[in-house]
Amino acid sequence: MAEEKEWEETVEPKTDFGPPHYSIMLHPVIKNNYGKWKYHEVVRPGVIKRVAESGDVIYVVRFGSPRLLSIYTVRDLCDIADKYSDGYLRFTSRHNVEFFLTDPDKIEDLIKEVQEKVGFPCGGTWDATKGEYGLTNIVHTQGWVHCHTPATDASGIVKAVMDELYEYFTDHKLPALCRISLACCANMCGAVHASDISMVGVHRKVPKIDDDAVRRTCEIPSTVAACPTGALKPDMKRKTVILDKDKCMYCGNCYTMCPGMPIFDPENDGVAILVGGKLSDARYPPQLSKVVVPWLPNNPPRWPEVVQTVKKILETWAAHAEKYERVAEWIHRIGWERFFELTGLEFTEKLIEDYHRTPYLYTTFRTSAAFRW
Amino acid sequence: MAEEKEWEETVEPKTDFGPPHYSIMLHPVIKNNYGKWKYHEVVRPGVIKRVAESGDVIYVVRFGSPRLLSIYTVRDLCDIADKYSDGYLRFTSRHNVEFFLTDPDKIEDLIKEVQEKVGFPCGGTWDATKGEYGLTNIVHTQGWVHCHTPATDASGIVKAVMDELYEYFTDHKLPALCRISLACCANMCGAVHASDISMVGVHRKVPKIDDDAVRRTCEIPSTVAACPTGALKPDMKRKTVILDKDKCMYCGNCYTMCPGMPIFDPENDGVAILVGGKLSDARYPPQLSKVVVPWLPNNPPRWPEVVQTVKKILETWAAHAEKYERVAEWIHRIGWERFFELTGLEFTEKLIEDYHRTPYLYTTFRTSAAFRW
Amino acid sequence: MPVVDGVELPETPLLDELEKGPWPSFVKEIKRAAIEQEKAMKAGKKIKLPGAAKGLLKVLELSYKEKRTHWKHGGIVAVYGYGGGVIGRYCDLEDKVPEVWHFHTMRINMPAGWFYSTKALRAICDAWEKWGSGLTNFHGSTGDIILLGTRTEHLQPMANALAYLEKYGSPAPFDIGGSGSDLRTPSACMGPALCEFACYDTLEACYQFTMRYQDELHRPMWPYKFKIKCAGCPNDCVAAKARSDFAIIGTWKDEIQIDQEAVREYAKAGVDIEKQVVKKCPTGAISWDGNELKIDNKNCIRCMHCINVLPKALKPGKERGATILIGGKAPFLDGAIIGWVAVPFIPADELIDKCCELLEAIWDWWDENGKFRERVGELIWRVGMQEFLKVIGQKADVRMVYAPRNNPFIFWRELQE
Amino acid sequence: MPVVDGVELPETPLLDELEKGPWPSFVKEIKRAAIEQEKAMKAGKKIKLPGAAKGLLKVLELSYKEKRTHWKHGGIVAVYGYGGGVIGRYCDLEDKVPEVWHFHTMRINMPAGWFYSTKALRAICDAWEKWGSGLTNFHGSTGDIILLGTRTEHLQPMANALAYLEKYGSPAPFDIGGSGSDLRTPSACMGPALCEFACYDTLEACYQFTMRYQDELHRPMWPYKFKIKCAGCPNDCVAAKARSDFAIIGTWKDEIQIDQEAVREYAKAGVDIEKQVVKKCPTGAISWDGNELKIDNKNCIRCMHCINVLPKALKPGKERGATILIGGKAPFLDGAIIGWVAVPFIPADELIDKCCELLEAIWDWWDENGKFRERVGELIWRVGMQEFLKVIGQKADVRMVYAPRNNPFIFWRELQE
Ligand code: SRM
Ligand code: SRM
Ligand code: SRM
Ligand code: SRM
Ligand code: SF4
Ligand code: SF4
Ligand code: SF4
Ligand code: SF4
Ligand code: SF4
Ligand code: SF4
Ligand code: SF4
Ligand code: SF4
Repeated sequence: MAEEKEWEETVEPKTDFGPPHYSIMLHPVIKNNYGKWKYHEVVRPGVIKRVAESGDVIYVVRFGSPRLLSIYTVRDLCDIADKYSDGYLRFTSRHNVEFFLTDPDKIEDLIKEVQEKVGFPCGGTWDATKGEYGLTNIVHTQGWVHCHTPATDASGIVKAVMDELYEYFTDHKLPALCRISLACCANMCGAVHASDISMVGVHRKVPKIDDDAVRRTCEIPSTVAACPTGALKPDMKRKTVILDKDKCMYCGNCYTMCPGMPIFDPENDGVAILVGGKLSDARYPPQLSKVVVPWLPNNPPRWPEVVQTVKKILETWAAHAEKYERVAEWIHRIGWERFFELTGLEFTEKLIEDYHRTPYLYTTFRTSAAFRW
Repeated sequence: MAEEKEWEETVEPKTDFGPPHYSIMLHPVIKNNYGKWKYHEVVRPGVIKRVAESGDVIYVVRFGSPRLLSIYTVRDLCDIADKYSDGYLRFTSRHNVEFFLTDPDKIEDLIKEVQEKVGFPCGGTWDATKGEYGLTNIVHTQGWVHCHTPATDASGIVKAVMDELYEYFTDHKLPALCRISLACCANMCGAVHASDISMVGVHRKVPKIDDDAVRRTCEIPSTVAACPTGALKPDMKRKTVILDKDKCMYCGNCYTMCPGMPIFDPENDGVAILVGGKLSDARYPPQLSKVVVPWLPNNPPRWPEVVQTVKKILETWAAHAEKYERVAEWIHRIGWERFFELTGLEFTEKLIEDYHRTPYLYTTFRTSAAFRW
Repeated sequence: MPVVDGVELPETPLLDELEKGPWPSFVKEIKRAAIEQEKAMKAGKKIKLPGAAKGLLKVLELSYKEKRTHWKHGGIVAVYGYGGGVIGRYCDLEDKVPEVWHFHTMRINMPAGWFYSTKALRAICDAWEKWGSGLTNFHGSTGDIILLGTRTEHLQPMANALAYLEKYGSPAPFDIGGSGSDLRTPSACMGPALCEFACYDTLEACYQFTMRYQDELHRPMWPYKFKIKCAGCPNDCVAAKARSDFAIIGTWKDEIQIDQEAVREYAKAGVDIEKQVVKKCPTGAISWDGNELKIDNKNCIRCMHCINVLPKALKPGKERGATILIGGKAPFLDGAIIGWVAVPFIPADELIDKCCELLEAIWDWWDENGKFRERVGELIWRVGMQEFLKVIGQKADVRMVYAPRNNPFIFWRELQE
Repeated sequence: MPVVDGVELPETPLLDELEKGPWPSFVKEIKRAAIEQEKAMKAGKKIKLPGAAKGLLKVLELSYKEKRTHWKHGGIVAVYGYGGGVIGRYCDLEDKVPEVWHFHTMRINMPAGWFYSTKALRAICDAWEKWGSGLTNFHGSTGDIILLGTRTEHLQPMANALAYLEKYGSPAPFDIGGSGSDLRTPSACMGPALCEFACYDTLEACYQFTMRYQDELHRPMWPYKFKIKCAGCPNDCVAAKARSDFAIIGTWKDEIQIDQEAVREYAKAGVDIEKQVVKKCPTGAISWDGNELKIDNKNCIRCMHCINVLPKALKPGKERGATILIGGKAPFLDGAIIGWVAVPFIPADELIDKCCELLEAIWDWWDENGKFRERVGELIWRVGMQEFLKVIGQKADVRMVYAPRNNPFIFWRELQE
């Protein structure tokens, strides 16, 4: 490989020139009507008609994507965009792909061609006017594909869950917006801390301290400082750290600082389920997600326990919520007592806040005798 | 005085026999219908008719009291109770006095006689059926009458406020329950931390450390440990403590532990006003009070700034609240933006939570762009 | 110097302002004690501190002028056999106002519900006329009778007088209340004595706790204070939720009892059922068709509102008992706390015994694990509800929380080697 | 060994399960890269890492079997002139799967709003086919294009290729994104490009911040990471509130614009205005008499709900701008935070400059006062909003809080000597 000197290696490095200006990436109709859109209408699941003040119309057609794409699939998408979308496309903030059509008659062809060529389903939209909602893509993270701290995989669970919830993506069957997210460890890359339903990889065993490795590879003060619960103490004599098992909550923060104390544990790692987060201001203020299942086992390749729990929650909510009532709002109306009853999930002591650093510690405690039986 | 040996000094001390059993303190009608009350009806402000399952009826007549009573006034109350109430009376959890009448025709005489003899007004009740509420007594504390840490007086402000709000006590003019409380320092003896309107004595200057006195009278470790913000450090060499002015929030906790560091300061001590606390479960969950005025001056004998602020809040609320809507519920409906606008109080940076130990720290911050202009 | 009834009073121009106005005046009370006690003494009564109330007037007037307190730390003063119940207090104006150089208060355990026969009250007054300032609080905000101001040497005689108060005509003796790091005087709303809403016997419960825990009440032995308050229903007329470490809030589990005829009567009498009741139900559990009131009891959270408005027509259910809230307190050190649910429901007939079991388990644990000046609620925050539930032998219940935790930083201590 | 198109693939029985089912499969993507890259190489294309995707299949299958990751800490790897943008990654199976012993990712700054011409995309693909694994994420959850897996020695050539991407046919070059303790790649909702709700130009704002702060983006220099996200309205389609330290949320100050005729059309078309709009307004600010929709704008909190349901009839007001929320982040160390209001309103035409002023003031202060790994929100908690407001030169506004504080433990530092 090394024999040929290629220009990429020889050019003058150039820095800090920044990303391309978005304007050169816009479909001409979008560019012409930039900032002058009048309204939109949902034509069918996956297809949004956007009408500009000028009278121009563009059809945005959305497809689900696995996010992890080979460049060959990206090229396929480009071919399709060249054919239908005048050479432009975009990705959404939730990893879906969108094409822009000026001719509504081509929509069905596009959908068929995408399905055939790359197998991406059309959908992931919602229609607020009707109060009918589709499920969109799951925001997720690296997992075993690339990260060093995961307690579970990301793409695999997402695939298994979306297979099971497929019909909700391609159709508008839900009463309100519902965002599902996944993060493979408590670092929570993504929005699991504020999603309607979240899956989070969790460790459950203290890190195994390899004193030699600690000595070799770790800066002890910053490792100790990284522990949120003060479970670590420096052992300056032995040049390593000492761990207080009772204080550790297995976050893996120390491992990020110090490779000498790996935290993964195949049998005890797993997935926690959270619900009731939301971010829009619509109707009800933004909310953080709340843990409703402290742990489910890692059961690759299809994580049936996780999939079934997510499905159960989604479908229970869908069956009982009013129009526009997101998971948080629904629970607010029916009460957490009823949530656990209806979903059949068990409320245990693990679900009671006891992380001392969180400013929510006590605000989750019920300061009244008012509750349902 | 010492010449005569009186029995109280010579008797065998007797301990741990406890209070009298309540049953011997009950009016016979109350005793007979104990646990068998059917319903009550508010006859007029201050007078509640209670009907038992047996058909027995008792009229409970309530009077406002200054709480600080001379035994001579207590004897007067006993005389009245002997005359009207078969030798029984009670005090309420908010320091009012109640007499028990079986004959409704004597109510007016009783009211007149109490007014003449001890000057206590009849009132302090409310009528939930009609949704018409009287203001009751102010729960308060010792102040300059007896305590060593007050930042203000208690009885004096209470008297001044109740003089001004007198008509609300004797009549049912308010839309909902409203509890006013006062505590003379941040120890908050009483319920100011959960009252509709509260007054709290606050210091605003760091304690003055008298090193000699500290050495003489204080245990340094417990003084240092008492400081909630870590503003104190032991100075072991000089056997005293060192104070970090930037960390101190003038709570006086250290002074309680250590008389060597008095905190009072005539010009800077004063009164903070809190609103929106509540304890009943009725309609809306219990709430802690929130600070809306960080400081008003101590202006004895009648604290006009405090009195007028409390009155303004009460009357603004009364003018705008719906039936049953307590201060917290009213603000919940109209928003804090409107509360400050309507009351004319100023929102300043002092009202934003920054006490690091409170689990509410961040939950008071507005995590959305949703607010009123 | 103004002279009233032959008694010279100090000049108190500032305090005099507080004799004006319609609300009863505490200044009048202090003056009255000053005057009457001196008169009584002159009339030959045995009075130990005829100048105390007068001294208080002087000190207080100075406080009003200088805008500061003149009271100092009390140190430890007590009566025989007790570690608490007296708040020692000294004046920093020893030379100027020697009458109140000592000015200790005594906390006297009131009868549950603050019910009195005049015989009992008069007896207390007679004893305090003799041994104290003649000034009182009916009551302190924990609930005690507060006897305001006496000297160290009169504490024991006064305690003795109270212990044998029958000799003064009281139907029963009175005992000292709590102070310091001990169980504080438990208190209760009037409950079944007068109120149709009471879901358990608040007075009896309060009495029982007080009697069973006399030792804990009288001898400070813990990391900090501990308070018990008994409210007969969720209206919480004794402010238990915010003011007691252990709040017992009456409630029920089954269906609200409805007398439909009485509802219709209320409606006829002018109550707007739709607006005043239906619309105000926090969970929308009520409906009213002009004839019948229906309650969806599965959805009712027992907030009491509808019952409060229609006391003749609605009643708590028949399966009664109480919810225990733990941890209520004022702001030091970790901020004010309204107590939270520790036990969602205890049936009324098991309540007192079960509470005693809980209390004893909690005290043992707190005593062993609590830091100096750490209230039990703060200890629970520090170590977590998982630990506390083990202590009280309760299973977790969703009714303990408004919402589950929002982070997955969960302890799995049972899995560690 | 299965052979596809002449390419040998490893046995991956577990992963193969994830090729089944209707949702597009990431396993298929990895296999496709493995196959196509090898094919391309065989066809004579210059491909540096033909075995990388295959290697990933092996490692991943092992992870699925053993239920653990096989990736190790990356150490610091970078490209010339940059301190971030590359996540170093090594495999702990060096001997078994040398193809992915190095498997670093590159974060590439996407165009604002994730809009692309196919020319640009193809150029990226061509470069990555040559210098990397052929695997990508469109996009990472911060918003970057993620190029998934290459060796240290190919990082610089790939960066060079992106810097001169016009040579591959792109209309513009692509630059590296953020990682480490620096400004992270700012992102924006599609905003005015497609959405009628946008209250300011999210794409331009995002672009401007990115360009003005290239140094901050490319050279880690702070206590920890810092994220900026631009949402055009309170719907927050870019999850800015929870995922950025500095969230710019479009909003308006005046009255919602109403087209009454369009409301009536919606009603005719079957929208239940009462149920879907009026009843769902969180402040009860809307009324509808079957003909006219009235909004009490004093009471409106701009939650967007009514506008969302009736996009043709309702529009944000004309006085547009944005609210700045500060401090949003994931749970380490002090718990997850949704950002809170730092500046209630900045008019749209002053927005970019004003934000830059704010950002610079905040960074200076945070850089000086922040602890190692302390996000800006945590620093503000630690020192208090009083201090922070001074830094950003803002007056306190009730819109910054849901409620005032509940304790009077207020700092009066200005009064101390
Ligand atoms: C007398 C009384 C106020 C009154 O005028 O009614 C009172 C007076 C004092 N309280 Fe209190 N507290 C009184 C009820 C309360 C209450 C209310 C209650 O019990 O329902 C509270 C709030 C509830 C609670 O316990 O948290 C209360 C919370 C405090 C605190 C703060 C405790 C905390 O955890 O935050 C202190 C500070 C301390 O303990 O050092 C305190 C300390 C004090 C001291 C002992 C001051 C001190 O630090 O030495 C006061 C002695 C005053 C004096 O000179 O007599 N007092 N104190 C109340 C007791 C009378 C009685 O026995 O009936
Ligand atoms: C006498 C007293 C109990 C005692 O043992 O001493 C009492 C007595 C009654 N309360 Fe109370 N409450 C008493 C203190 C309280 C307190 C405690 C406090 O103020 O410190 C509360 C909690 C306050 C809070 O939430 O902050 C309290 C919250 C209520 C409520 C709830 C009202 C609400 O809308 O939140 C009711 C129900 C109602 O009447 O609407 C209630 C109802 C009642 C009823 C109607 C109960 C009944 O059926 O008899 C009683 C007569 C009320 C009246 O005056 O018209 N009582 N009540 C207390 C009177 C104090 C006084 O002199 O004014
Ligand atoms: C790649 C990406 C996940 C993904 O698959 O999309 C990612 C991956 C990592 N994140 Fe993240 N984070 C990614 C977006 C996020 C987000 C979401 C966002 O930016 O919108 C968050 C939550 C928001 C926030 O910043 O708080 C996030 C919160 C974290 C945290 C926790 C920070 C905290 O304050 O709580 C860490 C831990 C750390 O910094 O040590 C973290 C650390 C990491 C590291 C660097 C692991 C580590 O400790 O070394 C991961 C490298 C994985 C790998 O092998 O490539 N990552 N990380 C995302 C970046 C892609 C991109 O540039 O577009
Ligand atoms: C394309 C996208 C923006 C982008 O720049 O990529 C987008 C586009 C639209 N959003 Fe969004 N939202 C997008 C992510 C989000 C997010 C962020 C997220 O999910 O991470 C949120 C916040 C979620 C949350 O609160 O947790 C979000 C909350 C909303 C809402 C609020 C709904 C609610 O009831 O809470 C609306 C309003 C509505 O439609 O009801 C909304 C409305 C819309 C509208 C109708 C705006 C418009 O007028 O065009 C767009 C089309 C929606 C549709 O599919 O029918 N969009 N939207 C994002 C689509 C992601 C996807 O592929 O599915
Ligand atoms: S969530 Fe954790 S394991 Fe997953 S990519 Fe982020 S840091 Fe890595
Ligand atoms: S895993 Fe987390 S809690 Fe445990 S020692 Fe490491 S940093 Fe501390
Ligand atoms: S509130 Fe403070 S000053 Fe007042 S009595 Fe209680 S401890 Fe003393
Ligand atoms: S007054 Fe309070 S904050 Fe200040 S030093 Fe004393 S205990 Fe600490
Ligand atoms: S708390 Fe309930 S039972 Fe007790 S007095 Fe109040 S209303 Fe009656
Ligand atoms: S008690 Fe409260 S929650 Fe229950 S039905 Fe009555 S008003 Fe509704
Ligand atoms: S945040 Fe608002 S402006 Fe941006 S895409 Fe979503 S709805 Fe449109
Ligand atoms: S934007 Fe929200 S708050 Fe304002 S009127 Fe519409 S629904 Fe109501």
